[in-house]
Amino acid sequence: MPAKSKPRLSRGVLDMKFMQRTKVKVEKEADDEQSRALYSNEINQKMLNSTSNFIVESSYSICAGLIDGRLSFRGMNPELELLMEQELAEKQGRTKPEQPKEVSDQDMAKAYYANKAPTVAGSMGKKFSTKKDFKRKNSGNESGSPHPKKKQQFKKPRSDDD
Amino acid sequence: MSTTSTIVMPGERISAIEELAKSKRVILGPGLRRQDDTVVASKAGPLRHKEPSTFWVDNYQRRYIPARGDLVLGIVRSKAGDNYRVDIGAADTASISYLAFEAATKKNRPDLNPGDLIYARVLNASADIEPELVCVNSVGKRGKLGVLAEGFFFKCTLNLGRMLLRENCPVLAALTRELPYEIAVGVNGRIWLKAHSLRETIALANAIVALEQSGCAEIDKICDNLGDFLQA
Amino acid sequence: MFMNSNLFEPGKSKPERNFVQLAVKQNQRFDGRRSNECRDVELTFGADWGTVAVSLGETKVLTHVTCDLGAPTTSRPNEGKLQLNVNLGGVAFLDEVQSTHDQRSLTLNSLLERTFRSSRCVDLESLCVAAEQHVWCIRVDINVLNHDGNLYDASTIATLAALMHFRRPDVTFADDELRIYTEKEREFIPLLFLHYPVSVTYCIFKSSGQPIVDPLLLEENAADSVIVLSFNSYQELCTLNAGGTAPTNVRTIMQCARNAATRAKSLVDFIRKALSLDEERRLQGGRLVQGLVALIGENQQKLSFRKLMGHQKQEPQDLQSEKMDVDTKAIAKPRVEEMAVEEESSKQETDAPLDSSSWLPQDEDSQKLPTPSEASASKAGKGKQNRSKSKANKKQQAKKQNNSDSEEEAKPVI
Amino acid sequence: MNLPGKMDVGKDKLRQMNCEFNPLSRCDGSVMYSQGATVVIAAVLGPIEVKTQNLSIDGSYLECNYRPKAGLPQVKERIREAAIRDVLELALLAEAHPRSKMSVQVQELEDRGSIDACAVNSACLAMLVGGLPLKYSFAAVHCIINEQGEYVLDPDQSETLHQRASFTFAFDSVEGNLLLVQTKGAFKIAQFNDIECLCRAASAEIFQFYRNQVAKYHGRSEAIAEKEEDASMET
Repeated sequence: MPAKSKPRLSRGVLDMKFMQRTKVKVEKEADDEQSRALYSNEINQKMLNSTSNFIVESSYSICAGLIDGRLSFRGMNPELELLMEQELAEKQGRTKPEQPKEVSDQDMAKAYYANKAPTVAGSMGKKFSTKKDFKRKNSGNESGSPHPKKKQQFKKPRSDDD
Repeated sequence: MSTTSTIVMPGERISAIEELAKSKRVILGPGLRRQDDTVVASKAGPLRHKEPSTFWVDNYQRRYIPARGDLVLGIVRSKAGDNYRVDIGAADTASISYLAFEAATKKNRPDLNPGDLIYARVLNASADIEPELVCVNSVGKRGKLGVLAEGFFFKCTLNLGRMLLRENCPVLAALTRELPYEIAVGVNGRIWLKAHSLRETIALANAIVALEQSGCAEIDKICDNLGDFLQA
Repeated sequence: MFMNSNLFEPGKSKPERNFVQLAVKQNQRFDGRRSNECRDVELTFGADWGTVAVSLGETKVLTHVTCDLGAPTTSRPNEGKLQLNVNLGGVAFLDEVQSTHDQRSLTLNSLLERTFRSSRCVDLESLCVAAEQHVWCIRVDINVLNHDGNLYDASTIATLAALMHFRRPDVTFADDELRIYTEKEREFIPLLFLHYPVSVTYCIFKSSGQPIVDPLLLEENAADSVIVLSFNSYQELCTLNAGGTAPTNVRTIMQCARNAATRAKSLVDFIRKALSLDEERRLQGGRLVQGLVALIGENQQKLSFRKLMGHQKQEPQDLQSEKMDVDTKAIAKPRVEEMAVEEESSKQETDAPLDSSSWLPQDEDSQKLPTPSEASASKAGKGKQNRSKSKANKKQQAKKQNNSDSEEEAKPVI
Repeated sequence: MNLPGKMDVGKDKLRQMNCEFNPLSRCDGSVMYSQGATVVIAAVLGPIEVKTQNLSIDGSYLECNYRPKAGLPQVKERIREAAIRDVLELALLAEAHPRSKMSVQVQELEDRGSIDACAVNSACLAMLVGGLPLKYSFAAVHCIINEQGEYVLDPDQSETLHQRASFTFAFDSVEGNLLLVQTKGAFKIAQFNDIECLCRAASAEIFQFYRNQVAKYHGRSEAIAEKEEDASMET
């Protein structure tokens, strides 16, 4: 504990309306302090925060992973056998065996992004692009034409030919 | 589940677990005790180890120590107020409230009278408090729990109960080949059996008890000649 | 404190009771014995005289006989004293607070008292050294080691074997100077016996008239009534102790009595044979005398009833059971239900031919007054308290049996 | 009449020990243990319900009785019982089961010398097989100085007739410190130390005997564990 006791807020300040939540906090802390002092002989500091990686488990059935003890075989008790089957199926369900796959995951990903499926590929990107990029990207689409298209300006009709 | 079956005696430090514990979390089962980072055995018997890092001592025991989540077979001893006293072979009798049964309400209470057999799950149990049982699962359905009607009931050691309850235990498989039957094995070393006829039930019970008496080394031999047990 | 759960008593839960009732009805027993077949009796004699450990199946009893000189009772100055002491509280944990405990130890104590003391089986006059001054006081300690049913038979066999095996030091009393000889100086002297009583226990169930002999703890707890008959080797009845809720007609009791008589006779012969075997071993020198160490692990020289009495165990009482066996074996391998029905009928047959002639024990008609020579012994031994067969409940029965000295002479109804 | 005992075993050797586990069916753990010709049977029951007057919230109450073969326990038996209880209380992990009772009963079957040590050893074996939580296992050894001044380890009854002094030591299996010392008769401190070392060596032999017996008894179920492995591997 710091040598001098922590600065404490006076009672008056705590009663003020806006200090409601801090008042609760301070009270709780005071209680904790008190209880810690009470039990300090038994639970000392080291025990509290020593993260020992031992877990004590006192039941055999959990340690040895025993199955439920109620079993019925060859139709002796149909209702129970039903239950057993459900349980078995559910256990099977949890550990579903991997279905054999023709295409492995990597090729799938590569193909997926390789041909840049138009609709999906840049959909998120579009949201954040400004109008300018949008125009450029659109015009960029026709970049396949010979020269990069200048920004269209109003062109005065040439006077001589009409 | 690799079983290192070295025998440990009480008071012995088990250094293997301590090294393992430095790296990752270790689960100490019954029979092992922790003395601030040394692991000491408190019971004598073979040390069992389950894959990730679970260790326990599989010692010979007849007295059941209740633990949370165990499925046990209890005999209803008496009715005290609104809960029943059930003897599960532990230090003191367990209690089960009349509401802990399927579709039990204040008005229609379960018809349970002293001497009945119930298959229940231990709700909570610790050294200081009396164990508490429950006969209904979280959804409120009875599932596999509840009162067991006729059939035959006998006591055996906890080891035998645990051996029968391992996954795909050869004994049960062998018995199934012989005849149809229904069995309820409690972790507290109690077994309830029901077969079509009385003679078969007796033969089944004898087969299981013989397994314990003769030691389980010759388990296949016993499984094979279960046939003659059943004829005897 | 609730009915404690310390000890698991088989036969206390309802499914078990119904199961045993059903099993007895179909003449099936848990360990495969027939209804009139007893478990094997094993005797192990201790290193010193008068110690014997008996194991009747799982039920184990240790009996130890000691003697010392003491003053006689004023009422009988020239007779020695015989004191029986049963302690249940030891390793068998029978003293755990249980409602059945007091009833069990009461009946056991009273049965042993009546079988050995009030039937005067040991000749007490021979124990007198000097009238009014010194007599031998024999003390028999019966320690129950394990109770798996039929504690009565185990303790009576153990007590009889220990008393017959016991040797007391020789003593001379010349002009009121007492001299006890050690084993080296004078051979020790065995006790004198007038007759050798042994008890046989039957359990009766409401579900079937057939009583079963030598019950397991499971059967004893699930039984409706228990009959304990003790016969001596001359097939005279010393005590009859019947109690419980099942109404038993006289014919069943007579049938039990007949079987018990032959069983008692074969038991006493077995004890005598075991004693002679033990005698030889002691004479051949100490090497063979293992004392109670023989209890541990397998040992070949086990004095067991089946081994010693060999196969002539099939006395006449088995005639009837053989007949029954033949029926069941004759039936090839029908479906199990049909087998049970078959047994039902075959058992009926055996009861029917029970005409009055074959009721009584073969060699001696116990109804007729015994010959005068044994009049004193057997008359006293004839303390046959024929308990009424009324529906007295067990508790009340225990109280009534305790007035063991009431010589209620009730002629059996034929 | 000599029994299997000291004759065929040297002066500083323990008599031949053998034991049989669980001869009794009613209790939680029982053992019939014999050292030479001395035979004792010990049985353990627990944790069970405790009477309210000796209930304690921080540990289990240990009830220990020693029953002689003949008659009611006299003073000699009470002393032996007290010695056994002290050693058991040290070894038992009482706080594992508070508000409960552990009952240990020892019944003497045949006393052919050094019955005290035999009783303590049988109580330890019974607790091992009964599954009671223990801090350590313990072993007791009995040794005497006969008239000629020689040390006789684990004497037979015939030798204890004229002995100068007799010692009973109990050691624990972990640090090997002394749990119980009972001496009778006159001796020098030097003799005391020699005998103490002699007994300590003998106690190691007894611990080895415990381990072998437990292994043999569990040997049966170990094979089953392996069997389980192969069985589950195959299926």
